[in-house]
Parts: sequence; C-alpha cells; structure tokens
Amino acid sequence: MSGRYEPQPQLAGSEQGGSPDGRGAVRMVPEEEVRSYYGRPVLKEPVWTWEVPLYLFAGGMAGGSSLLSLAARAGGNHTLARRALLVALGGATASPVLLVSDLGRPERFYEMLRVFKPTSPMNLGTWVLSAFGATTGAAVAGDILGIFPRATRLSEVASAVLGPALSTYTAVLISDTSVPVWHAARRELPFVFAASSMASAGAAAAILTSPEDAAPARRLTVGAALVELGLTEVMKRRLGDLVAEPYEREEAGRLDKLSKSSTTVGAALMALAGRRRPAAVAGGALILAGAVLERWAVFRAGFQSARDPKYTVVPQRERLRDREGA
Amino acid sequence: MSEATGEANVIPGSGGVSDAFNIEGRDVPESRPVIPLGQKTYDGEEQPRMGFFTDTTVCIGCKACQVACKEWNEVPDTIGELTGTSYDNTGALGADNWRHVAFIEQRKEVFVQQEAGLGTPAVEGEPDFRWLMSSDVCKHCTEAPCLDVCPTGSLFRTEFGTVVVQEDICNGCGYCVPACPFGVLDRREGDGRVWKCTMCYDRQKDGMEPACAQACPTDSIQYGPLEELREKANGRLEMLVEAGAEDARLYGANEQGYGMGAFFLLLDDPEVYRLPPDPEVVSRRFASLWGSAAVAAGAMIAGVAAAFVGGSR
Amino acid sequence: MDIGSNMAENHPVGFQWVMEARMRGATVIHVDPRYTRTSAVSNMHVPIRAGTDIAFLGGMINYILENDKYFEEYVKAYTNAPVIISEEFRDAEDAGGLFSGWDPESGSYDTETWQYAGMEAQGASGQREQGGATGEQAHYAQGGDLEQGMPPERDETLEHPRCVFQILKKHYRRYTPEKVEEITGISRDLFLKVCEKVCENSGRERTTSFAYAVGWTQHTVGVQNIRAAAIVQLLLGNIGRPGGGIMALRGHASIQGSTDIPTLFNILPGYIPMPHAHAHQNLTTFVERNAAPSGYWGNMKAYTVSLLKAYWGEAATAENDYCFDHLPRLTGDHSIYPAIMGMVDGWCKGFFVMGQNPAVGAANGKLQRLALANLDWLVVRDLVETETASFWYDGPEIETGELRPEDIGTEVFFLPAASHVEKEGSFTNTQRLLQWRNKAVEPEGDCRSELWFMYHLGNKVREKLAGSEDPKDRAVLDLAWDYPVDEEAGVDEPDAHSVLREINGWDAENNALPGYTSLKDDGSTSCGCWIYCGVYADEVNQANRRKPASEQSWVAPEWAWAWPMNRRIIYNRASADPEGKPWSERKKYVWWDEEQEQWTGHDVPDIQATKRPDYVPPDDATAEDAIRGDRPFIMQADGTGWLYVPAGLTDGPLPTHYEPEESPFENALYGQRANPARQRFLRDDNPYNPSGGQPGVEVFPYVLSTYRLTEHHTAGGMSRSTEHLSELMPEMFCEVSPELAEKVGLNNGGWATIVTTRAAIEARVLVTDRLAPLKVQGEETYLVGMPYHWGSKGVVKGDSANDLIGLSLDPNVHIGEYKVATCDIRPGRRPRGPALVEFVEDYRRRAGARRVGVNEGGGS
Amino acid sequence: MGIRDLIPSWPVMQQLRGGDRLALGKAARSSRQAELKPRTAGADEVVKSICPYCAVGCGQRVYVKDGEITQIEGDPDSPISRGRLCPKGAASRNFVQSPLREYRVKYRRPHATEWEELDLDTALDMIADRVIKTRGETWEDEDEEGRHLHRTLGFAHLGGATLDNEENYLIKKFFTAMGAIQIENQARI
Repeated sequence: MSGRYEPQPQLAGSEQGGSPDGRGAVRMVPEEEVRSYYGRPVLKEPVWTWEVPLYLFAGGMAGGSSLLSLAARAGGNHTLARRALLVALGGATASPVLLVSDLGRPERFYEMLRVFKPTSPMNLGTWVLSAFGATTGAAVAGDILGIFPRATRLSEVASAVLGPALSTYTAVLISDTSVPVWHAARRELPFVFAASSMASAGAAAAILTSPEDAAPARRLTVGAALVELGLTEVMKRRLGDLVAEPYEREEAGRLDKLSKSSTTVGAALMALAGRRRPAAVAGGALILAGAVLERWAVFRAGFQSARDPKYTVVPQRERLRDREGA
Repeated sequence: MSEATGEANVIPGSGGVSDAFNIEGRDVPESRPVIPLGQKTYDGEEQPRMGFFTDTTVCIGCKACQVACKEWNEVPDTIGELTGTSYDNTGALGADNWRHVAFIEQRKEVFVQQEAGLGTPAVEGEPDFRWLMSSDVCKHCTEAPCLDVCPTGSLFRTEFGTVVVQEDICNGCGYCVPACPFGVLDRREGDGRVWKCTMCYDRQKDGMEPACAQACPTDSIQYGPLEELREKANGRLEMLVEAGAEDARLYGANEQGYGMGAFFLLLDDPEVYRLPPDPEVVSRRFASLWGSAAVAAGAMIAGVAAAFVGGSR
Repeated sequence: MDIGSNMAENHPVGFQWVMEARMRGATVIHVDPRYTRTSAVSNMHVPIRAGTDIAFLGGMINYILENDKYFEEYVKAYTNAPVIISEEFRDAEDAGGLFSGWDPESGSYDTETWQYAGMEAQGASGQREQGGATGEQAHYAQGGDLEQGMPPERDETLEHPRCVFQILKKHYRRYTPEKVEEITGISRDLFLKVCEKVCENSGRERTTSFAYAVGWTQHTVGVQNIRAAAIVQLLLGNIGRPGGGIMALRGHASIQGSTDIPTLFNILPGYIPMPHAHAHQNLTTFVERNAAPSGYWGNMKAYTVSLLKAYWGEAATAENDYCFDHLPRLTGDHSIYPAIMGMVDGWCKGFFVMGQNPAVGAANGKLQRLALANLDWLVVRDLVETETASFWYDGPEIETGELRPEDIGTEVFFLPAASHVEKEGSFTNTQRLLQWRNKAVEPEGDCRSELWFMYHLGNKVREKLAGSEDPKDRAVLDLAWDYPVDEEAGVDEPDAHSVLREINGWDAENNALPGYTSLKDDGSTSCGCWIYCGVYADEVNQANRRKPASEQSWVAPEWAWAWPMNRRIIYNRASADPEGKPWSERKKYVWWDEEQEQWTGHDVPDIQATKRPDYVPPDDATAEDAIRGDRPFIMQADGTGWLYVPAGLTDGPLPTHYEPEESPFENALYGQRANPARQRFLRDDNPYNPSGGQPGVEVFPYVLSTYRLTEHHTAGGMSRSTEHLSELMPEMFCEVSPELAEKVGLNNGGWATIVTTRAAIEARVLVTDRLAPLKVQGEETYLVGMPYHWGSKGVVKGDSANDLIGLSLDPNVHIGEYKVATCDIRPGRRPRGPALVEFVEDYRRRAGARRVGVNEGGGS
Repeated sequence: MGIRDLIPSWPVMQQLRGGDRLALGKAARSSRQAELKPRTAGADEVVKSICPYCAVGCGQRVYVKDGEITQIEGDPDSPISRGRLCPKGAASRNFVQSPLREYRVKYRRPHATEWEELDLDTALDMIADRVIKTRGETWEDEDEEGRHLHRTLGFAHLGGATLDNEENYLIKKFFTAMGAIQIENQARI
C-alpha cells in the first residue's frame, strides 16, 4: 500500500509517554515494520506474583533432592540420603503454601483437585505435588521413627520417581502459554530446569552434610551447574535474537546476569574448596541463589515478552512469510 | 518455528495455513462443520455451535455492544482518563471489558466503488482517509488454550460450543491469562477471579440473542449458528472484493486456520486491530511440551546416578 | 445525503436504515466540517466550512437550473415556479445582499413587496400586523381569494422574467462551482460529483432524501438553510414521495411533540399562532388575519374554537368569544433568550426549569447563570441535580469569585422527577409518530411526573385564588382542570390517558373524535390539539398500538399513530402525477383508483379521499375544497410547494448566503456580510468576536463548532449520570488537525485552552486528521471541534463548550447560532480563580470586543 | 450434602464414567451453570416502553421483578428500531437507577450555602405562593395604548422536549391561563 500512514506513533505519545499530559510529541518518527494498535500489547501479561518463581525453585530442588536421596541410599550413604530427603520434604511443604498464596481466591485452592485434567500442566502438577508430598512425608517419618521399613523404602522410591517429574513439569507449565519467550523455549526449558534443580539439590545437600559424606552432592552440584549455564545459552540462541531479547533487557536482563555470575562463582568454590565446610556452605548458597535468580529471570522475561506487541507480531509475521514462500 | 505444522499432535491447521490471510470467498475451501472438543460430551443436550460474525465494514463505533454487555452481565465500570487514542477510551478487552471497540485512523489510499458501501472514493485532490472501527470480543476458539490449561475445570465448553468461565469455580490461579493468544482473559482487581465474554450463556439457554448482538444498531455484530454465519461472511467478502475492497479479509472464519467461534471481517492487517496475525493453539503441542520434559526427567536420573560414579562418599 | 447532521453518531439506530440502503446500493453522502463516524461509513465525505450551507445548496440549485436537471412536470404542477411576483420586488442580487423592503432603522424587512402579483394587499396586511412571523407560522394568510385555487398571475412556460422560476435562476446564477469552492472550501470536483450523484438519483424512478439536524438549524440562517434544501428537493421532485423528503433528525425524545403541543411562546397547540396584542381584537379578526380562506388553514376557526373549549370547557361560549380574551397577548419576541436577559435585568423574577439544563446546554453559559443568580425563585425538576440547580454553589462563577453563594438571593426548589419508566405518556418521535410508554414501576420517594406536578400545582393555585373577583384570575378559575387520578399508586397521579383523550377531543355527546375533519367552529367540539385529533379515535389509545412489524406491511401503519390522520408520509399525493398515476412502478405509494373513484395506496392518502385529480374548485369554495385535485400541498393556500416564499419569513423570500455572526471571512458574494435581519443582543454581557473585515479579527483566528457524541446526551444530565456512558468518554476534549496542533503547539492527549470574548475553557486535545484544514478565499482555515456535554456535576466533570458561544439568533424562530463561532486556542490548562476573568478581559481588550457594530446588522 | 452425594457429583467421577474424559465439557460444568437461567426469565411483567434519549423513538422492553427493573432492552417488534439500541438506550437501566438520582426535595433559601430538606407538599404550596405573588406584581392588563395584554412577563418556563405530550399540554394550558407567555423548550424550530 503506497502512502501508508500510521496514526499510532503520533498518538502513541500519550500511551508510552505515560501520563497523558501530552509529553508525547505531536508527531514522532513512525516505527517501521511493526504495525500495532497504538503500541498496545496483543497478549495480557501474566498476573502471577513473586511466589511463582520461588515455587519453581523450591519444587525443582525438592524433586532433585528426593532423587539424590534415593541414589545415596542405594550407595549406602545414609547420612546424605537422610539430609537430601529432609530437603525434599522442606521443598514439598513450601511449594503448596507458595502456590495457594498466589491464587486470586486462596480459599478455593481445593478446586485444583476437582478434575483430573491431562491438558492442564498445573492440574497434573498439583496431583504430582500432592503425591510427592505424601510419599516424601511418609518416607521421612518412617526413616526417623524407624518403623515400617518396607513401606518406608517404597515411599522413598515413589518419591524419587515423582521427583524428576516435579522438577521438570514446571517448565511445561510456563511454556504452555502464548508468551513468546516461554512457549518458543518449550524444548529447552525442561532441561534448564532439570539441571538447575539438580544443582540446587546437590548444593542444599552439600550445605547440610559434613564434607566427608557430601562428595557425590558436590560432584552433582558442580556438574549440573555447568550444564545449567550451558543450556541457558543454548536456549537463548535457539530462541533467536528478537524473542530472546527480554533476557538482555530491563529486569530479566539484570537477573539473568546476576544468576550467571552467582552460579559460576558458586560452582568454582564448590569444585576447588568444597572439602572445607565453610567454602561448601558459601558455594552452595551461591548456587542456590543462582538457581532462584535464574528462575526469576525466566519469570520476568515472560512479562516483558508479553508486554511488547513486537514479540508477538514479528515472529508470527515471519512465520506467515515463510509459509507463503513455501 | 517451522515445526508448527510438522508436529504430530498439533491439530490440523493450528498455526498452519493462516485464515487471516487466506481470503475465503476467492478460492472457497468448504469449511467442514467442527464440533469442538467438549461439546460432544453433551450427548443429546448439545446445540448447534453458535458464534459471532463481526462485520467491521458496517461498524459505526457507537459502542452499544459495550454498554449492552455491561448492562446485561453487570460488568463493573472503570472510569479512567481520556486516552488520546481516537475515540477509544477503554483500551482493550479484559475482565471489565468483554466487548471492546477499536478506532483506527488511517491516511491511506482508499479507492472503493460505492457499491461496496465503503470508505471514500478517491477524488482528485481530496485527502484519502479512513476511520476503521471494530468491536472485538472473546474468540470462543475451536481449540482454546485457556480452556485446556485451566486446572480447575472452571473454564468449560458449553453445549453451544462456546468457552465459558464459571465464576463459582474459578480460584484465580491466573493460568488462562497468559495462555490466551488474544489477551482476552484477565483477573479482576479485588475480585481475584478471571472474567470474560460468555456469549451470554444464560440468554442462549433461553433462546435469546446475546446482549451485544441484539443491541448492535447496524448489525455489525451478527449472532447465529456458526456454519450459517461463515457462509454469510464469505458472501459478504466476495461482494466487497468484487467492489474493489482489496484489503478485505476474513479473520478466524476458517477451520483450516485457527478456528474461532467469533470471527471478523477486517479491512487491514489483524495486528492493526490488536489481533495476532497468526495465532497458535499452544496447548495442543503435547509432543514438544511433555516430550522434552520426559527426556529431561530421565536425564536427571542419569545425572544423579553419574554423580555417584566416583563412589557414594 | 446527510448534511448538517451526524446521523450515525447521534441517531445510530435510525442509521441502520441508511446502512441497509447502502448495502442495497444507495449512495450515502455526508457533508460535514468534520470527518465523523457518519463519514466513516458513507460513500463520500464532503468537508464544508461551518456555516456556509446556503452557498453549497445554492450552488446545487444553480447546477440543477443551469443544466436543466429539474423534474419539469413536478415543478410546473406542484410548485409555485410559474407564479408571477409583484413588480416592486427587488432581489438581493440587485441590492448587495438586501431584498426590497429593508428598513435600516428597525433592522427588519417590510415584506409587502415580496407578494404574488395581483394580491399584495391581503398577504401583506396579515404580515405586518403579525409583528414578525415565525417559522411555525409560515402558513400565514397568504393568498386571499384564489380563482379556482390558483394565484392570479402565472406563466406556465416559466419564461416570464418575474415568475418564480426566473427569479430563482437569477438569484443563484452567481453560485457557481468556483464560488462554492471559494466560500465553502469544497473542491470544485467534489462539489460537481455530489451534484451529479444527487441529480442522477432523482426523477420518476429514483428519489433522494436529505437528512439534517441542528447542524443546519442552529445558525443565524437556520430556517433559510432548510428552505434551500426544500428548493433543491422541490426542483428534483423529491417531496411527498417514498425515499424522498427532508428529514429533521431531532435530538430529544419528544422535541417534535413539544412543538406540536408547544411549550413555545409564539404558538398554541397545532401551530395556531398566539394572538398579538394589537392585531387581534377578537376571535374573528384573529382567524381572518392568520388563516388563508383556502387550504386546510381555512378551518382555523374550528381548530381554535375547539382548543378554547378544551382549555375553558363550559366557560367558553359563543357569547364570550369562547374565552378568546383569556389568552395572553404577544408584543414581540418573548422567547427564552429575551426572558434570560429579563432575569439579568430583573423584570423576570421566577423560573421553572423542567428536564432541561440551560446552565450547560445554552449559549453564553455565564449569562445564563448570572440570570439564575438574579431570580427571586427558581424551580428545577430533573432526575439528577443538574448544574442549573447547583449553579449557586459550584458554578464556574463561584470558582472565579465573581459570585458568592452568600450574595445570591435566588430561592431554589429542586424537585426530583419520575423517569420514563416511572410514568406513562406519549412521545412524538422525529417522524411525527406518537408512541405510548406504559409505566413499569412506581416512582420512589418524592419523585413525580411533570403531569403530577402541573396538575397539583394547578389545583393549589386554583384553591388559593378560589372566590377571587379579580378579572385576571377568571382565566385560571374558568379552566377545565379536572382529571381523574389513580389512587392505587398512592400519589394521586393524574391519568395520562384522559389527558391524551382531551387532546384528541370529543363531540357534543362526549364521544372521542375520529379526526380533525370533524371539528366545528360552533363550540360543539372540543380538541386540545387539532393535528393530534384521531389519536384517541374509537376511544382507543392509538399511540399504544404495538402490532409487531413482522405482522404488517413495510409502512407499518398499525404501529403507534402518526399525525395527521396516521399519515406516514405527508403531502404523499405528490407521489402520483397530476393525473393521479404513480410517477413510476418502482416509486408507487398512493394513487387515484378510477374504479373505486377514490385515492388508495400503501399509506393514508394526504388529500380528501374522493377528490378527483382533475377537480377544479368553484369560486365560492373555501378551505380544502378551494384546492385543486392536482395540488398536493394542501396546507398551502395555493396547494403548491413554495420555491419562493412570499410571506411567513422575516429574512427574505429566497435563501441567500450570509456569513455567520462570527466568521474570519467577509461575504464573497455580497456587500452585506451576515444575515441583516438576524437577532442580536448588544450588551456588555453578550459581546461578539470581531469578524472578517473588522478590526481585531486576528485575535480569534479559528473557527469553532460544537456538537454531540454518541456516548453522551446534550447537556449531560442523562449521560454523565451513568457510569456505563461516562467511562466511554470520560473527559471534555477538543479536536484539532495535526496542522493546527503544529501551528500552536498542541500535544495529543495534552491540554488546551479555548478562548472567546465570552469565556475561556480547558479541554484535553485530540489531534486528528478527521478535522482537515480547508482552503477558503485563498487561506487555510482551521476548525476547533468541541462536544458540549460536560459540566460541574456528574460521574465525570469538565468545562462547558457552550460557555464560549455568544447569543445571536435566527430571526424567524429565534434559535441560537451554536454551530459556529470564532475562537483562539493555546496549549496548557486555563488560569484558575480570578486570574481567569483577567485572562478573558485581556482578550476582549485586544479584540476591542464589540457590542459595537450596532449598525453592522444594517448592511455595512 | 453428604459424602454419599458428594462423591458421584465430583467431576473426576463423572470423567471416569466416561463421556467427557478430558473434563473439557459437561463433566466440568457446575450444577449452578447447568441450571442457569437469564434473569429476565423470572420477570413478573415485561412493559413496553420507548427510549427516553433521542427522537428516533426506539422500542424498549422493561423487565420488572418485585417492583424492581431488572433489565431494559430493545423491542424487536418495533418497525423503527427492530430491537436495537444505541449505547445511550442500552444504558437506560443504568440511568434510571443512577447513583446520582435524587429522591427527595431539596430547598435552598436565599443567600444560604447549603441545601435543606423540604416536604413535597410544603414545597408545592410554597411554589404556588411564589407564582401567585410574582404574577400579581408583574401583571400587565393592557399596554400604554390600552390594548388588551392580560399577561405576565414575571416568570418563565423552560423545558419540554424531554417530556411527554400530555405533560407539555398541561404546562402550556395552565401557564397560558395564568397569563404567562414565556413558555419555552429546547425546540426552537
């Protein structure tokens, strides 16, 4: 269309200029390619609050820990096993609290179990979390009281089996949305979450366990942390410059950087000086912090990605162009 | 994103051929009647799938639909400031706006014969200008992400094939909000629950027309069995195209594309109306969503095991 | 053809029919200074400079005449084109924009020289003694004795230099496409395109319809704007035919009804004029001087006597002239604006305001509020507390400190009113349809209908005056004032049906009358409004008929009731040719049925049912019998549509282009700048901005226009009180073109202050291409558009645009020029408090704002 | 509701029972939604009315329940509006039930800074007195040339275009009998 003219930029003044005291100039240079409705988002930003990223972290750590615990048990390292199991239980108790408090109508949390809904990651997740809580709880109880050994073992196994599911489904949860930066990363995100879950699990255990019993935890921590760092990069690269842009900008950008450095330093400490308790504690703490920050970065990136129509429109336009080309 | 169509359990066409651009009426692809998942379950009770056809070429931007909707559904008002965006002062669809009229002022070539009953015939020296108006609403998708992800079953498919939030169930988890590719659903401040267009479910049950469609002075909003509406729309589009309205296109009218229970006749790119040019049913990507999660879970087991390779102490 | 209105925006549901027509291939043309929601769905938008409609329509008339596009048969048979005009008549063309008979001293016309040749005396006398006729009175004593219903001097060939047709040609010869472009800003091409479209679409097979609203009427040439359209439509044969006509799109639910049964000073129900002091010593002279013997007005005595019987019942007898002297007498313009001045000046002390909000809705709002502040007592009846009720504590003058509540002596009564669902009664809509509303719920608390208020106020007053010997109280005590009340509601609500029945009228046996043709002048019939006679025929409330549209013909004659006699299209005899045959099969509506020996068709024929098309009245015939069978315009003395108006108008027999009271330009056609006869109020509290050719014109360089939005209603009392509507248009704003915004530095979404010599107000700014600048007389003109819905009360508040407008009126009907003025606009919010007064004062000084130009009316 | 009914009504049980295994449709529907009815269904009466805003005269149906208006919408029978309404007409209920509506007489005495309450009948009585007084003070029986005037310019009336024909009739009739001539409304043409 020759002579195309977009009123948006002219009018966007009041939109982007915040309070419409007319700070937006009468005419601004029209933004090219991206057409939009006065620069307003096509999508709604998520309404989720701080509890959610914390849950992503806690659930992940819990899942990793139950697995770690079982492995330690199998290897006869009962101290490590018990510590890890306690961490799992901690995570399993924190998670529902966080989830419920994020609801618009907390008193109605039970509606989550109203249906069994395969198409809803959150619904499945709730079932998984409930089961995980129950089994882990049973396992811990049996372990401490030393009663019903067989049932206790069984619960440990069950909890360990559910663990990985708990750690990774949260990735499905957020990528099963129309938020570009989340949905486009649906392949990579589970791995990123898995890795950081293992790292957190290892780190938590390494903190709680005396160094001589914590070697496997340290190895797990360091290994997983490195994988996590690598995978995040892979994810961003596969997202492409535009879609991944939120990770470079504003809040998400800052969180992402912070998480990287924290994890790197933590891993280094753990690797080089993990045999000494203080270093292990410090390193572990940094790894955990890194994991929290990383989940937070992903979380905030989603908001930024939903807020700007270009992240929604441009990729869809390209897709159309490809298709017409084909 | 090229796997969009390639993926096994993606329903045919979601993110596939975009109806936003494949203009029906030119090469009429017969639109097969689609009974959306969930509607079938009303064995016997189920009704023909009902929908909205919003013909934006006859919209006069009066906003009767917005008011009629608020009156009937008792949707709260949010009185703000003048936005400075033409005559639109309510911004977008949301928990408190189940209908929203968009106003778009364009200085562009407008050359449409009068039979089309559109725009201004280009007269030498006259400013070419047009003012697009369009009443947006929930699309009541054939495959609705919001419905899929809702963990409580608060969102459900009615016997009319529409998608409705049950205010007596919703616990405000907010999952449907980012799931919707059109930014329709939102949580209501102070209430905590999610609200959106119900296509006047209660009125439908009594055989009444939804409030917005009944009020619409120029019949820009038409309500009826979806199949009939789609035929009507194709006819109208052909008439416009013949009359030279090159920009005219249907949006959401074709199951080959992203099927919508509420579809539109537009005169410009969807994004100009705040609509996604090529929406996708994100929630039906089971393979890529759960598949990699499963693999990742396995990888965890391997990873942890690996940590014990060097001994368990 | 939608001109002078914004139908999609202000009558959206009526507009559905326009859209349907468009879908069927009709061309919709929107002529408007702004590109509105109507333009957006029209086939053509024709941007015109506000206040230049006559130049545009005159140009169209010229196009039709010069290119022989007129409907010859129709024009010759049904209009007064062949009639020859008095030789003393001088056209405005020959006198710099003034017609013959102009009197500079009185600033008004003596219309004697405008008459048909051969019958001056009579027409004129009726005129002069009226002391100024008005639009509602355009049926005035024109004609006298017409031989066989024809004016004496005619030229059927339309060749005679003094025949209406030739005068018309001459009058508009200079309204060329080039002139039109120069004056209106409409490009020559576009103008011609419109002319072609309209002409192509008129004739035997097709008809064109005009729709207008206050965009035409609210001008100092309001009546002449519509006259100009009437000339176009008569020339093209588009009157009295389906799909034709000139449709007034009226803005209030019963604004038509309130002129039919007037709350207007100059007329009585059914457009019977109020008697003037000097002219009407008694009923007989009153009727003689006001009604032509021929045409339906020939029955005016029957209508008047029946009305007086409805008013004074038993007391009205032949002996006392049916209480004719109970009627108060006029001595000039007693319309609301002089009354407002009277309040300011102290001679008008009391004021009833019912369902209106002059503090916001009337021009020169400050003057309005100063008037309210100087009353002894004020009674406001409304559903919500309007600015008219609250002026004394939150009016703009309180903010500026010009007024202090402590200093305001007005005693204010606010009485809550009943809403449209809390009372029953009838509205008359814009197409003369009386539709009855049934009561849904009882009003709460003190809420009452106006029916209740007037009835019980009347009773109180009558009780207090009971037994008075004072002759001035006779009229009150003689009043037929006894309506059944409905006790069950518990509030003694008078029965609205019985009032409607009184309006319909009854005969000596107290049977409801079937129609106005049965009215008598001997006191045997009573009728409250002759044109409504028949609305209660057969003792049935015809206005409450609600047969579903789906169950009757497209004319839907059984839905409600249209005056007169349930006719849906008036003058519909014109839909058939002189022989009574339809002009075309396609446009068939009513026709003469030779077998049945009567008129028939889709509608009630607007002519005596059995009057043959070839009927020629005998010389002694009167009233309707004096009208020929081939003359459709049966209200007119000669039965024709008037292209040229010999009597009834005060500002000329032909529409002539004049600039608005306030305009940056001089008149490109005449030396006379503005309508010479326009009504102005030259006083300190109603100053005017300098106009084209006057010193100080540059101080107010921009054209200002006010209008409504779909989302709000008039002065806002019915819309700013609802959240649903308020949120859609939450703030007062003004609209300007990007060019003007650039020029003065306005930001979209920002604030602007708009100034005239009356006031300064602030508004948010919408910068939009919908208000394109126009090239007029070689220079760019910029329009500042403003809705006028806001005030100091309501869910949403804002400054009132009407505060900016000055009071200058159309001389025929005293309607204010609200649609165009000049102004200045600058960025930012207005000063607050006393600073605002100083701010406006400064503008006045700079403009040397006039009360001056007193003689300017007289054609400087 | 005891556990015995609770379990079967539990949507999961309905899922298992088949029909809607994914819980996307009927199984997920609450009993409340299943029994949903439009609020107009229970109306005591449906009153035929006309829109109070502009002069198009659109038909309205007013739904009443227990003396309360529950809904106002377009009347499909009307050949004028075919059941359609503009935003104003559609807001009619919001208007007649506006939070800003006044239900009591308000009185402001000269120079006062506040409204006072006043009983309706007293108000009417006071108004009657004012009208009579003003009329008396400003009565013109005839002009200086001795011509019959029989009028007062002492008070004016404004308003009518929003009122009913019957109301305008009484206004014109009574005020004319009182000798008042400045009886005006929005419609000047």
